[in-house]
Amino acid sequence: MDFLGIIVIILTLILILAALFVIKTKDLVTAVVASAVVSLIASIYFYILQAPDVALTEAAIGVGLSTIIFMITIRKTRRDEE
Amino acid sequence: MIFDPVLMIALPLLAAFLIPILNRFSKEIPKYVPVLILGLNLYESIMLLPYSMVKPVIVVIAGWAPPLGINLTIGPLGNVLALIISLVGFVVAIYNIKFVVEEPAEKYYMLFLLLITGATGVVLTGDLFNMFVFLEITSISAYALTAFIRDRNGAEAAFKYILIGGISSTMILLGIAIIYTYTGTLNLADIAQKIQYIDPKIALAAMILLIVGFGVESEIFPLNGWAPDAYSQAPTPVGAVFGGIVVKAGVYGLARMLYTIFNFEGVFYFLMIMGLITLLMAEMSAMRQSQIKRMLAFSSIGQMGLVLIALGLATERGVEGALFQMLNHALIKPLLFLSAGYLVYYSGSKNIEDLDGMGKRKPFLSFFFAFGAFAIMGLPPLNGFWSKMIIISETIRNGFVVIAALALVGSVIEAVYYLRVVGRLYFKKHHDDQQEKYVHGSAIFAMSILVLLAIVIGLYPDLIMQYLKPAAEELVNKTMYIQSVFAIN
Amino acid sequence: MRKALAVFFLAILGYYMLAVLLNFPFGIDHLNPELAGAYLRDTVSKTGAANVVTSIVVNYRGFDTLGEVTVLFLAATGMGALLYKGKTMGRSRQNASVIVKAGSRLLFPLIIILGAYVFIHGHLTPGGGFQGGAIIASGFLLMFISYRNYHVNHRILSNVESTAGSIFVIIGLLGLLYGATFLENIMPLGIPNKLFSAGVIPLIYIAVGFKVGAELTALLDTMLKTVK
Amino acid sequence: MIYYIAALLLILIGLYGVLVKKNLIKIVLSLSLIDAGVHILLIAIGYINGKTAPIFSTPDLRPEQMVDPVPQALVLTAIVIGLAVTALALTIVIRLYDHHKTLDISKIRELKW
Repeated sequence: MDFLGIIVIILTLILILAALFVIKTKDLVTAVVASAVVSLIASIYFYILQAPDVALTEAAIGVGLSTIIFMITIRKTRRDEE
Repeated sequence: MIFDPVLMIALPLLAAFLIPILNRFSKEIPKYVPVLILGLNLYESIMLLPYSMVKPVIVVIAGWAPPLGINLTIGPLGNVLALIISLVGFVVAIYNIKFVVEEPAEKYYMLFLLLITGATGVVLTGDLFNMFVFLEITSISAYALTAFIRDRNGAEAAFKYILIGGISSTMILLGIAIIYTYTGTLNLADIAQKIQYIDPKIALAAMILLIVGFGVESEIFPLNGWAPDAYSQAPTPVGAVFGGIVVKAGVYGLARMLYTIFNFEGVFYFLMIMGLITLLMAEMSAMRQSQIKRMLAFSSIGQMGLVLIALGLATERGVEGALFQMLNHALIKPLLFLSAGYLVYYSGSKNIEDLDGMGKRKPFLSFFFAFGAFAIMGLPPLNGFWSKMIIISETIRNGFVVIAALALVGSVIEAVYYLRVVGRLYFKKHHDDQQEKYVHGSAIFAMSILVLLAIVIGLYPDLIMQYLKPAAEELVNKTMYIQSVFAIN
Repeated sequence: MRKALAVFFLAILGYYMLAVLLNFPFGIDHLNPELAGAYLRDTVSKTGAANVVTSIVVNYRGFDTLGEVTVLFLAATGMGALLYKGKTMGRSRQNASVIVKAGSRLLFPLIIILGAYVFIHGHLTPGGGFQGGAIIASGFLLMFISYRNYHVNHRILSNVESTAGSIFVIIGLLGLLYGATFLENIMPLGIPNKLFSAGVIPLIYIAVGFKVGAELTALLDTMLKTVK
Repeated sequence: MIYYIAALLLILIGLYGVLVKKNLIKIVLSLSLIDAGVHILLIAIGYINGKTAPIFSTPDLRPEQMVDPVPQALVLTAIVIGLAVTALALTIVIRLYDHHKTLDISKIRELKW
């Protein structure tokens, strides 16, 4: 098991926990942040898997823009999951 | 050929991009752009027929021969469907000219044009991923158009649609991922050639994913929950286009996957059973509806069930019947929708009970609706009769007597609820008198075209059958499709 | 009940999907020499682009990208239509602190330049029109957040969108006119790894960059301006 | 291998959210989780051990040393399409909230679900 392999395993654990957190948490803002974490780790994955183009796109669109769109939507509606 | 068939997709896209600029000059221009562009598409698809009937026309894009680049593969089937799509699109675009749209009107015309362009792209393209992209164009414009009218429950219907549609497009993407993993290609003909070398279990998984994906647009039974709401909440012309065009693109995708790409015998029985369930469920639900547009939506699902039964026969005659039924449905359902839209507008209510006595006050509209109802029931000598007869007789000939009988039961239920509406139109007294409003000339003109075509096809079905025969052959016998793509190298 | 049913269904689904995936070991060499192999082999000599992904996205599968641009255009159009209020509303929010304001004014041009750099160099380095456009839009977002009255002209954005989209299609039509097929490369390929190379790829990516930037900016502005 | 498992789990978690959750924004978030899973899966499929990104940035790179570029191009397209769908879905969520003042899908029941 090399260094990169250990990092990938840690990242995967964080990814799964973040995804579960998106589903479980009652606070929508937290859920959106957790989903941004999922996108960020996906972006790191893409970089490790030799896809820098996709990593850049995921970072700009998945981590950046969609998070912002979700945040705006929550501002326009409500924050708590009833 | 004097033109390149890629113009049928490129020009509408260019026009849609330019509409915001044109709108600055005059608010009137955007209304006429779809009419012009779709008329041009109609002309192109007619001009293309003599070529595609001989052998599929392969259009290379960006100068890369398949499988390297994307290419359009326009066989008889694709061409006939493109013709139907541009014809219905053109007629509805004429109807649109005087249709009262809320602001921002130019966005409505843009979305409408792109909806039809997406469907055209789905039937013309010869590349799996490209098909997915065009399907997304179709469905995203459909989502937006469903919610277009603000004071209705459009947003709710659209959310339902976007939820089912979003999952289905993910399924298609997964299916594409599996197919690409094992065949290493995305070209439809190339996949069809290579699929036989991969493990059937894996091919089955990919096929299930793709059936679920295309099944949403083609309204197969468990996946059609979005349809009644979307049909009834969208603006009338859009409802007409859903029934006339979007469904056709979905069924084409499904048929292309099952017939050309995969070769599982068993799946056709499954398709037939699903078609039967779809038909019976939909006709029974249609019977119970009190709103006319919802009734038409369920009837549309039922018709698709009949098409699926015919496709499930997997014989040439059966596929011919399915295509003929699709053509008839594409002509008649918009007619019913457009006339029902005006009837709803005049009576001021969506309910069937409030249409009493419209036959006297709105003779033209009521005639159009009644004509459409008779044609879709399959009354001879109208066009619906021939296609239903082909499907039923072919089902019996292949030994599926029970299925044929149940399909007939479905047709009878259909006749009952259509006659109920027609009866109300003509044989009931209306209770109050509303203010008089005019039917717009463009709407009458659009509906007359559809009536005329229905009569002509009903009287001379062979006129159409000569084109449907090669189209059916293309599906049943896939070697020609595959060979023509590779002949280009 | 509902949850148990969902878990049961997903367990079956997951099992089958895992079974399918296990058939395909991770990381083995499986390139189809006719497709992926050919792209890798011939891209530099036949399209002049050093970035193979870019050349696939813009050239080999350029038609997909045209569709992709259309999808984004549709999303922006659809949002504009659905959130249309007749008259535009101001954003209701506080101005940010002086430090944030000064900082974003300083950063804004840098972000725009970075975005432009990303889409102009799409054929040489990772990145391209979509990434560059998204970066530009986030630059505008910074200004929206820090300046209450920061105003973008929707008419200009819509003009940029329309023009850039039309340029994409027109480049394609020129390929049809002067070459043989739609979107065909009609310009000299140049020397790979130079800025002026790869024929029409940079032109298309610049158009895409402008279009995506304008679209996403308009999209964010529309969303921010809808009142609660 | 771990990438496959991660992608699969993301897809399943997302599907679970879509099936079970009642909050509109949660449902849209779950849809984007599924999307992310599919994207990771596609890129992982294209990866080949020990090879580099498909960009000829230095002259000594050989085509044989590169990973499969096609899935990367597909995912690029798919990410943008996913953003478009998400943006439209959220617009509809805002509209629904304006009408009904709730984000609970079971309380918005004017049409049959």
